[in-house]
Amino acid sequence: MAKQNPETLGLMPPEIQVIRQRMGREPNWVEWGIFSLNWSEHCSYKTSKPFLKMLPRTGPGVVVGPGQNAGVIDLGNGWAVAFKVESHNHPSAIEPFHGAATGVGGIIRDILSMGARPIALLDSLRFGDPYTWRTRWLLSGVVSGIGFYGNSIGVPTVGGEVRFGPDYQENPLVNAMCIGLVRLEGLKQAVTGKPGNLLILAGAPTGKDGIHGATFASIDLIGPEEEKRPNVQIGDPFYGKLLIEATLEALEIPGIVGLQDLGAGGLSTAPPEMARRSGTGIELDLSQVPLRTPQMTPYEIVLSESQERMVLAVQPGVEEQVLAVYRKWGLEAQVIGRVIEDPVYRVRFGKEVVADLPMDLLLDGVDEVPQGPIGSLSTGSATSTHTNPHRITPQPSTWADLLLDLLQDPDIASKRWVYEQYDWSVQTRSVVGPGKGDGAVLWLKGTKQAVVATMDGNWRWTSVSPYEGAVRIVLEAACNLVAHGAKPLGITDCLNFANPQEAPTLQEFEQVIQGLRDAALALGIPVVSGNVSFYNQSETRRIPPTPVVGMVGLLEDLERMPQANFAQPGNRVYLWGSPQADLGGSVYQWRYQGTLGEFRKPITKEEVVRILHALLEAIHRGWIRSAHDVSEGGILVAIAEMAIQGSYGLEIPAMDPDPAFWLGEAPGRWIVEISPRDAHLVEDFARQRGVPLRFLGTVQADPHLSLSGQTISLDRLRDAYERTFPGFFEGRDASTQ
Amino acid sequence: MPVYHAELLVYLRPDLLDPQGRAVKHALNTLGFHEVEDVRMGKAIRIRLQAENDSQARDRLKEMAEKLLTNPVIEDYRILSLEQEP
Amino acid sequence: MPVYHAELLVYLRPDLLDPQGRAVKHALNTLGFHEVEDVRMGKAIRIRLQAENDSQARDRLKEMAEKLLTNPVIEDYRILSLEQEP
Amino acid sequence: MKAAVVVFPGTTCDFDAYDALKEGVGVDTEYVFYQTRDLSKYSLVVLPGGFTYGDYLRSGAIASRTPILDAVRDYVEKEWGFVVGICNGFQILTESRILPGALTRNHTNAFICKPVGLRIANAETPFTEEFEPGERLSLPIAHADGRYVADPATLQRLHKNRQIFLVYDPENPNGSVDNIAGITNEKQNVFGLMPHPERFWHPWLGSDVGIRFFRSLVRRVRHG
Ligand SMILES: Nc1ncnc2c1ncn2[C@@H]1O[C@H](COP(=O)(O)OP(=O)(O)O)[C@@H](O)[C@H]1O
Ligand SMILES: [Mg+2]
Repeated sequence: MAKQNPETLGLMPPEIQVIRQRMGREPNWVEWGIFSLNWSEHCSYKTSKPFLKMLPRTGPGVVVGPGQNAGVIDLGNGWAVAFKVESHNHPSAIEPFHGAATGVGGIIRDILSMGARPIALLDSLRFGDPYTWRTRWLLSGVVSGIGFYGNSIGVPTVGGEVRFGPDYQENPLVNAMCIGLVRLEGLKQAVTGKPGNLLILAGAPTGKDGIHGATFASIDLIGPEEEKRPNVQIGDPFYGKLLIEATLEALEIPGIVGLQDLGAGGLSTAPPEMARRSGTGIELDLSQVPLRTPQMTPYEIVLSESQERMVLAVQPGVEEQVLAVYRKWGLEAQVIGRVIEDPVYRVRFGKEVVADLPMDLLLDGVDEVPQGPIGSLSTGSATSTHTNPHRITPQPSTWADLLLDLLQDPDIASKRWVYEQYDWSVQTRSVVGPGKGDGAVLWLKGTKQAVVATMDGNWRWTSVSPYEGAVRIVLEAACNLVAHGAKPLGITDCLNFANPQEAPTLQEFEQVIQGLRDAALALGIPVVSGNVSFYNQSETRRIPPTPVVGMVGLLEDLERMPQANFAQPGNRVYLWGSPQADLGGSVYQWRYQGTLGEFRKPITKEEVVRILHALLEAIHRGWIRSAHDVSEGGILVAIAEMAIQGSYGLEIPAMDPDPAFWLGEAPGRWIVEISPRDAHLVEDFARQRGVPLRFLGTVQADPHLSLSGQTISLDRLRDAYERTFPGFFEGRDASTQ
Repeated sequence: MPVYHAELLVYLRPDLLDPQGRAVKHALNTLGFHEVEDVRMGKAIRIRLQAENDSQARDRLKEMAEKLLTNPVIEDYRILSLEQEP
Repeated sequence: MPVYHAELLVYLRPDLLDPQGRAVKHALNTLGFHEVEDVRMGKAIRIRLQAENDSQARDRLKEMAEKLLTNPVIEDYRILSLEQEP
Repeated sequence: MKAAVVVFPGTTCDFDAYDALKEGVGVDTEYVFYQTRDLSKYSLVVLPGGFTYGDYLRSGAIASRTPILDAVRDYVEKEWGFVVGICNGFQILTESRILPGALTRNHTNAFICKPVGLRIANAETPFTEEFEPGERLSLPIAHADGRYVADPATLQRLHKNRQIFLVYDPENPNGSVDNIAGITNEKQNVFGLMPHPERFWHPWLGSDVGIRFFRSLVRRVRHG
């Protein structure tokens, strides 16, 4: 073989130098390949690790914190909830259907690796200009890909978000979150246990799929797509489903020590990670790996990213039993290696040793490579867009027209076109599914309890201020859970950023982490899992800092859950929380001014948390008939959504003419509905707790909104709200950009 | 303008996993068709279009294939037939 | 035993609505391919199988089509090609 | 009585059918793996929804060619009890010709998941006895291939024998001919429907109207 340059695998010259030095010899090509994956940003978190350490990771309920395949939090009833988010941005940009589908498959297997049964998916999506052909292609491909995988595998997609911003044109974001349930005693981790244990590879046979996928996720999307041809993988949700059932059945066998899914990097990364947690070595024999494509080289086998595979570490003696379960389900399973004392990752093909690497160098050596200070990084040439190319002028002049127009904004408009393509009701837990409330409410069968989950991000906020925006996003997610009466338990975060080798990006990254940290600390909840996606940038454009927060909470009593829509005529409707909000970073500002603006002042986290806890208590006392978090589009849109979801109208007698009151955005505000009978009690309670409470209007049987005397029928509002997404795909010629 | 009838075939690239083909092959084998060694599933697309002549029709079909009908990242295609309507 | 490569095409019967074809036609038209008048989407199936000879291979393919590969209530099929591996 | 919920590779609604029968209706229920050849001990066999074999080739096609379908055919012929196919189960029953017609791609060309309006078109079948004639109800659908089609002669027979027991009303979400959502065979011991009654088995899930279908069958089994 001609001498090849390891730089072609994505390794940096200083990294290559450290490897050569520490190895004391020239690694062979298989070894370079294994290094390149383990040391890729995607697998090693080499750039982000020092920052991620700032996040609060522990707390009373935390059973498993970051560092495992998913975080796990105790629900207090013998069950625990496992959850994590993952990005599949780069593959989805070139093949939206399969890119998104395999992303869903990957995050489901992360949850499965904890021994948990996956019970729900959420998806957070970002696209560029919705009026272009490319965005339609991406949007429809991504949504059908997520639906294809999630629906087929029988895990409901119960919520999520879709937002548009000019800088996502070349770099769409596809973040998927999965939630699983596990009995505390059935919890598993990705460990190898003692030397002598055996490693089983189970699932689909290995093919030449996605070799170097992780490296691909760690570079900019620049240049002709032709070069990316080999890197897309095709997933098979049918095998994914078999893998869930077979694995959960196999885990009943005593003697299974640990397991891990094969994700980015395949066999080159998963077994060493398991060994690290147990302080052991590993010896694999690639000749035992079941192949889909005959005659694969050792290099290809060890680097393959074929989907729907797991590695299990088992005590000797139980392997036949485990293999039998997988085979019963029609899957491949084979003992491919064993746990050894020697701290090395040794890979054989039959008798021949094809790689022999010291575990500590492989896993942690990358941390020894000097990373220059932020100041030494390039400033980069790609920029972000801060003006809206689709600004609407002039702004509609009446409240009624303004509301009808705002409801059509792609970020506010109904996402029905998306979520009706997802099976959100399978597994019969979805008390509140997509489109109905602020979060998804998932019944814990056999109890009155529910797990409530949401995903939130807001690129406008983080563009105005990465730190302050991140704070607000975390609080916003908590407010969504509280609207359903759920107490927030924990966070998973997906950090989508541009190129970290450019100073502005790394600075934003640091500020966002600080914001996430401060907000999580204020709420008193941990960040138990997460994912980082860098290099979301093209030659000219970089995405805005886009942290996406997944949050999970517990609702104690489903019977006390407030509705999401107005419940009864005659009830009084209030704003619960501060009347002050920001036009800076709001949809209103972006849509009609075409700019992002500024925040007036930082949010007082402690105050939001206090108001939030007071609302939880009011819900617990049974006072709140319906509740909805005020988010994009402000109070005006929140009220309209509560009316549209049901069949009752609302009369607001006199409207404060200040647009900031009706259209401003800030977390810590809800619309709540209270029966006249409880009104005094609640007003007193709010006063005692220092919760600002402002009366807005009265629910009426007549299906109209009445705004300072102007009335609009709910049907007209619904029509405006529902029209936007179907409109993307109807006729209107799009530029083919 | 003359009317043409065309037929295009689109398959996943041969090195990529074809989950459908895999499932169909297994099913055929279990149904007793043990002689089946491999199955690949693709799309057949019949298109009726107007064009000035044969070569224009072919050019447009190629354009369609590249812009919409296939994703070259994962798929290969071929124009199986192109005939003018009598 | 000789190895054969066969290709089958399966389409919905012409009297049945083909929503996929309709969607593709609509997309082609909006993309500027106004000359497209109709699109029908079908399945292309490539099968590699062993057989004594041409006619046995053909018989077995027919059997496969009838037993599994097509649903005669809604579909028609044709064997596009059958060739012995050189 | 005992009910069976059949599990194929790729079945996804087995747990829901089980919960609906066991918790919702209170019937002794067991999962049955698709390799089973004998169903005689069950009074009710449910083929639940899902994506058997990935729904590759055609929805339900590969599952309908597995040996358990011979057992189902035998069970139906000997009238040992009732068979209910829901969603993918319905597709398996038409693919295996146990029920007539076929289920093809929704006219919207998309997967659709939402509750839809329905009307009981025949309240005299063992599956619908708990309903009033013409009663309206809502059940979730979740499918991409739910558009029922059949040739004119078959349709005529279905109407004449009142085999159409459930229709979409007012909106037809998938383009099914004559708004057909559910049909039975001539002997009225096999039922196929695209909507998911088992998903509406508890008020917290939106409604518990779904269990009335199963209760109808249970009453028939218990009281003849
Ligand atoms: N990509 C998606 N997948 C599933 N559900 C979605 C998606 N996007 C939006 N939804 C659902 O649509 C509803 C409205 O979305 P959104 O306006 O983002 O909610 P919120 O105001 O709570 O942020 C929510 O119930 C949400 O879960
Ligand atoms: Mg909203």
